[in-house]
Amino acid sequence: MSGKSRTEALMAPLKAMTEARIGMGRSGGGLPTRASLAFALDHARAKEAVWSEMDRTKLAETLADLGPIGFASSRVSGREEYLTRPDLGRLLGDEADLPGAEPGGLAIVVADGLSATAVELNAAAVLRALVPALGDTGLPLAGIVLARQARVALGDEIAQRMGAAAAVTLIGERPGLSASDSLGAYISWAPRPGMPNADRTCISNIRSGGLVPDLAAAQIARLLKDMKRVGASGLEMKARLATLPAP
Amino acid sequence: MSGKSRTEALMAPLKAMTEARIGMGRSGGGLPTRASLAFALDHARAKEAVWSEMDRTKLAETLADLGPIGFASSRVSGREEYLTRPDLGRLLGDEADLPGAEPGGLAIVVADGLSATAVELNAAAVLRALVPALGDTGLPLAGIVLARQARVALGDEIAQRMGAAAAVTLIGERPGLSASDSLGAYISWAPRPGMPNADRTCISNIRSGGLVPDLAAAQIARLLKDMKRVGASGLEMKARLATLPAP
Amino acid sequence: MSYVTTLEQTRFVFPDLRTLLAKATPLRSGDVLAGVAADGPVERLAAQMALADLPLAAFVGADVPGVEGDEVSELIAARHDPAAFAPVASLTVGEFREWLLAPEADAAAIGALKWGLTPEMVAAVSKICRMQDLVSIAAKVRVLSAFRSTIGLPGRLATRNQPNHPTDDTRGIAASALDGLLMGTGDAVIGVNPATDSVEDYIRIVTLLDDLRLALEIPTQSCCLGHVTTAMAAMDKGAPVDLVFQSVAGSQKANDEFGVTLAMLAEAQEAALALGRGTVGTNAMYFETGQGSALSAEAHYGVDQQTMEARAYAVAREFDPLLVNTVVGFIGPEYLFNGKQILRAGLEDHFCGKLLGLPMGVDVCYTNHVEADQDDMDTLMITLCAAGVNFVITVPGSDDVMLNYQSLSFHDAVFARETLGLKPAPEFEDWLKRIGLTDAEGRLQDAPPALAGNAAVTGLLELSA
Amino acid sequence: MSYVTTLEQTRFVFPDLRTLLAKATPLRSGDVLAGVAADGPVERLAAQMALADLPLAAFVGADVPGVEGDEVSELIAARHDPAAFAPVASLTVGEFREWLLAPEADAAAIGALKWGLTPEMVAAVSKICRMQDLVSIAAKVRVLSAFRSTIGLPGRLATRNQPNHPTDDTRGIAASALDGLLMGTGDAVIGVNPATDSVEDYIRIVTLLDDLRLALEIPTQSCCLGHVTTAMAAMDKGAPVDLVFQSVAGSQKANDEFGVTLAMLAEAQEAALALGRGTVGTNAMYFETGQGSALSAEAHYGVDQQTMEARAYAVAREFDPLLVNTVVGFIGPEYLFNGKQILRAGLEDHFCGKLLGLPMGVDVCYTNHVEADQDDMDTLMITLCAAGVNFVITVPGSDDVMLNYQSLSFHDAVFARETLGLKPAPEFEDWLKRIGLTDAEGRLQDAPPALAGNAAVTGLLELSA
Ligand code: B12
Ligand code: B12
Repeated sequence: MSGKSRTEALMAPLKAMTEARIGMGRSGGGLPTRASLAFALDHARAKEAVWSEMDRTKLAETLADLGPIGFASSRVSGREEYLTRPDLGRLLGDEADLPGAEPGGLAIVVADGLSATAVELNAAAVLRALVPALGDTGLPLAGIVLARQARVALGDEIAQRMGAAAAVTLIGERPGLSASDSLGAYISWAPRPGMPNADRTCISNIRSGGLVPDLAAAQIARLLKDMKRVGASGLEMKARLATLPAP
Repeated sequence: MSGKSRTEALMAPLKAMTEARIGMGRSGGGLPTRASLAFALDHARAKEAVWSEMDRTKLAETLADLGPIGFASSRVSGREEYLTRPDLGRLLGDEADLPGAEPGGLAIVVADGLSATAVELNAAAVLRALVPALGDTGLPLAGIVLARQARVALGDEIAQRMGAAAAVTLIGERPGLSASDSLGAYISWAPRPGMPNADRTCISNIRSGGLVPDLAAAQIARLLKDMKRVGASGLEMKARLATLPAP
Repeated sequence: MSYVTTLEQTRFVFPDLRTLLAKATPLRSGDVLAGVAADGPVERLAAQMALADLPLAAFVGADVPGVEGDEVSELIAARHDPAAFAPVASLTVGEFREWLLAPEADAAAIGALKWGLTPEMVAAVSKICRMQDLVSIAAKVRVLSAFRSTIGLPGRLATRNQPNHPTDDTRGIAASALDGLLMGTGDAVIGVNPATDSVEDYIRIVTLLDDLRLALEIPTQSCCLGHVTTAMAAMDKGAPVDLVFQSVAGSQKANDEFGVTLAMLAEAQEAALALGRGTVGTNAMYFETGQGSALSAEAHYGVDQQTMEARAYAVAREFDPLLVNTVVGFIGPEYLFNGKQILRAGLEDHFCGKLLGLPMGVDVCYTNHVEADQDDMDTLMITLCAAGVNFVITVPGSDDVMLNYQSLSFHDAVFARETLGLKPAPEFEDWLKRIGLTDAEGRLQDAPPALAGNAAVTGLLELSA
Repeated sequence: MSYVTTLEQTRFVFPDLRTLLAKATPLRSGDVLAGVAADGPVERLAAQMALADLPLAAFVGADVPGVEGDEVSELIAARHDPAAFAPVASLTVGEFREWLLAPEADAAAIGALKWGLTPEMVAAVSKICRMQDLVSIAAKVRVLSAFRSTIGLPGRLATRNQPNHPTDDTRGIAASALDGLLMGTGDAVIGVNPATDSVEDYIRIVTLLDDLRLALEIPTQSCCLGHVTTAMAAMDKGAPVDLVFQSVAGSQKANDEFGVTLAMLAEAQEAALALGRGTVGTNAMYFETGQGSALSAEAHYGVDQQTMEARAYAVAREFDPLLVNTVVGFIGPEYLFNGKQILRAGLEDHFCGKLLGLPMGVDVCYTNHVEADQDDMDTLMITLCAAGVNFVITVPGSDDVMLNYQSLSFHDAVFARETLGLKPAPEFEDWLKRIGLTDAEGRLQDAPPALAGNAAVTGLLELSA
């Protein structure tokens, strides 16, 4: 099938409705050459994002005015190990330098996860909107910890060490082909090592082309308020909220 | 197809005629389970042979009474590099310890190649038969060099450094599924780095189940005599011999 | 009881069935992560040899995970049918492989074993199969299922049209679904993974898909892949639910993590059947699985990930599904390290599912943190087609913009039809011809004017026709 | 002339065609060893994009290796037919890929390009093809050749029966050949690689194979894969030579290493044709090739190994061969590192050979020092069958006991026939049925009594019947 076609005419205006790769045209069952090579390039870029390194010094400077900054790493020694040993990525390494704080506050953990690019592009924007909104939640900021080679669960161990009542872990989600800068936010009440995912609450796809940072921050703040109110996160929070009258 | 069949009856007596895996039976297009797993085990063993290490100390002791022993390595740093960098496997490394000798003799190089197992099982037997036969060739033994991470061409550089007139390189051939102990003998007149394969002469498949070591040694000795006579090895030797009357 | 193989003076001892199965599994990162993998190829082969010599009957009544009160284990034990098992009851695992390969084991003979086989038996035999065996045996099996189209007929391959969108935008979903229809996909299901999980969104999504189906009179079914409880709530409110979806795993604890029990699934199936929306059949469930999910939930009990996967199929077959697929490369390198491991796992899953009597499909897919690429997926798809896979997943241009992974493209369906010669489900094939999307030989054509100008379609997309 | 792609502010410059082709090649160890590979995936893609935009016409008259007086380059230039090239003369490499994929490019249209295409053109387009493209395009091409059987018909797969023996023992060879015949292989050729290279041994081997053929009236051809000069000497002495074999490579210097020139091949072809031994056709040559052989001989001139391989096909097609096959995984990891690289190279070689009009087969194989296994070979075979490969090599139990490598087994031919549904060459198919080795549906049967008791066979094997 070559030349402009009814299919192309029909699909052209629909392309604006989604980031999905629709209306690409075809030759037999093959993609057009340009699209096929562009896809391969996107794949190469997404793979690079997985191997990107978080610039903790720079990030610490950028966030310094928001609160005390700490540093941590998981027990993973390198990126290759990170990919195959999620168990080690969940365990706190020895050289953690965590901010001291009054118990009962909120620990924010900024973690590279599977895309340091996502952290670089979106973490600061989320935090600039979130930290000012914390007053409303009744949770003082215990500190912001920049964590390397981290899995989601690492945030909860860090928060517990800091004596925090709640944890927000902003983590680079696995990079997609079209967007490698998606940040996930995993929020937990009474954070502790070994807690199940069922006890966490998740907001996903935070990036300029997805859930924009300001909106994400607002959602996180709202969730923290709810968690504080019912004393739980995750499915338990949902269940308890369902039994309460609207606030 | 199950149960004893005419095919099996016909093939059974033929199995003695070859090491090849004939008359194995089948289920549809699949091998019988035992044969299939035995095949996989042979594969695992053959792969191990590739990674086997030559015990140079032991070999040096075994061969000590035959002549002066030397040691050499190629520029390859490890087995993984050996497999992908044949170019480095052909170059002499720095720490060579070559026996000093009068020029014009025969250098014997025992090289691990792709199977140290082959060297371990067959090199000594070949040399025990070959060295005594050298008198006949008019080529005094300049020494025996045990070479690690070596390709065929390394033997020629070693021999040139030793001022040898001829080189015999005994080298582990790539392991087969049924035999991982095949030794190859590559013989060259006026050995020098960069000489083409066309100038070498090859005897292959030296092992107890193939060309037995004694016969191989006799062939090598005969070839050395011919080479000395015509002053060439490889295709050139063949060509020159063809113009000469039988000795 | 322990199992022993002696290879050249070395004795390899495997203390129990669980260990034997795990050590006999072809190398994959998840089993290494779990600490249950063999210590190199020779120990693996020793385990495979011991496994090959094990009577199949050893699995009857054996509780491999050995966990008190696991409802999946109980289901497996309860469903085992000695009469169906009889034809192979005297065989070892190795002989069972040969039995399956022999020409006498045709579709009927293998199909009759369904309730005689347990997940552990089929996992065991798959471990000692070469890729080719996994293909040739699976290719003989026929599992048919039907709702508005018939899936699993010989020489046919159905496709799921998966029009996901990062925010579940109605027009975004419709645009992707239409793209897929124009490429001839969607005969297995038009199915959306929701980004959101509210009942309202669920209802909006199934309604949208149903409207599209009705507008174009497509003989297929739709599905929103939300949680089973959401689906039930939506059915309660009268939503047009064709297929009820759920992710399932191989132990009760792993299913807990998914928030699901067997009782819930039974209730959901009953509710779906009560709607009576199928026309040519009554298979109303859709399940997804994938190696690694039990381990990820720490609910694997030292059992290897492929055996756990086969156990998930025992859950699925209880509910007469229309579709079951493994999402084989979805999670990442911690479970399947590279293209080679994904390839092997995809074929194993398909093989095990088929032997257990499931209408098995595969999501041929990978993520960007794994060592795999489009070439690997092409190879996996071609190999699965040779093995007679019932259906595959297809998305626009291979890129799922919501779940951040790469599956097959709608384009790949065209390849399967025109190069591999596989036809769609017969009802859908007729529809494609009728509407003019394919010619008499089944070759894909340019969008027919009727479709391009269809008012319902342009309405859904809020376009001026 | 240099070639440039700019990707996000980075300019990638490729100084000449040779560099552009090399950098555009999918990763393989041989190109890394040669120092010509791209510096990572992004540079590779930049090269592929520049290559995709290059007019095909840029290859006309371009001497890629740039070596004065190379007879392979001269042959390529001399054979280029502008009339045959006309249909695609205005396309870029990327557009040529699309042209090939489009349904209008059917067997006739692609076949007509044969002498219009140069090896560098087909190598170029293969580099920007996905695995699937390599399959779907090749599957459309038909190249027929014939001697006593007809190779390359649609829906068919021929096999070489390769009964090698470490010392060329007559009974050992006969025993293996018979094993292969009982499994239904040998319609492409019964062909022995000699361990020895004397004329006497050559004559002994071809005589033995001819005796077997005559005794059983097999409609096939035999071959001893000795050096072409040995074959000519044997023909001189009246030996029953069906096919003349030679290994060939993509530059004159590399062919020098094999001890062969174009003139020698022409002479050999003439001598073989003069014998007039073919019954249904006159294709009397058999060539083997393989990525890496030019580099191994340091005769690659900085050209990537896949382009050098395609150039070897230009040598082969000059002599109307019955069979050409790449021995794709034969040498080892220095050229193709693992199963994935072997898989890709096998499909590229098949694709390039077919586009250049060759009756292309593949030796699906690997060595024990490479990262590959039987699963990889199963996958490669299945993928090649989808691509319509003309023939494959088969040996007893996958183990070549002379050349120390693993090829396909005779068993795999049964799989190809019974699972993939591919028939042998028609003359051979008839023979198999007639003699009772297959039933009416082509399923392999137990050895027929007639064959088991055949006096000539038992004689050859020195058995008492
Ligand atoms: C990979 C993945 C999974 C894997 C996780 C296993 C693993 N080893 O990675 C599997 C397949 C098991 C999975 C399961 C589920 N997932 Co999920 N998953 C993802 C995905 C695609 C990527 C996550 C990621 O990159 N994490 C970053 C890395 C660095 O973190 P990690 O520590 O390695 O991984 C942990 C988290 O990913 C977490 N996790 C994964 N999914 C979910 C879901 C919830 C609600 C929570 C709290 C945590 C969680 O579990 C992992 C192991 O601890 C996201 C989509 C996205 N774009 O992010 C959806 C996503 C997070 N998952 C989602 C859902 C709904 C689920 C399920 C509830 C599906 C179901 N109906 O059964 C289950 C939850 C099971 C559970 N309770 O653990 C939704 C969450 C929506 C929301 N806002 O709540 C997302 C956003 C996708 C979507 N839109 O559907 N998931
Ligand atoms: C691999 C191989 C090749 C590869 C070598 C490339 C490579 N990079 O490895 C290729 C495919 C190019 C090849 C070509 C030929 N080979 Co060769 N090859 C082998 C094989 C299977 C394994 C060799 C091995 O393991 N070497 C050990 C490793 C550690 O050494 P290496 O330094 O890495 O490799 C060098 C040698 O293998 C050498 N080599 C390879 N073949 C030959 C042949 C001769 C005559 C010589 C002198 C050297 C030689 O070249 C390599 C690079 O320098 C052997 C069979 C066997 N079981 O050994 C046959 C074998 C050695 N080859 C043989 C032959 C006949 C040839 C050819 C002449 C075939 C032909 N008719 O064109 C050409 C020679 C080309 C040349 N002059 O270089 C015969 C030799 C018979 C004899 N006694 O003379 C053997 C024994 C196989 C056989 N029975 O047919 N070969």
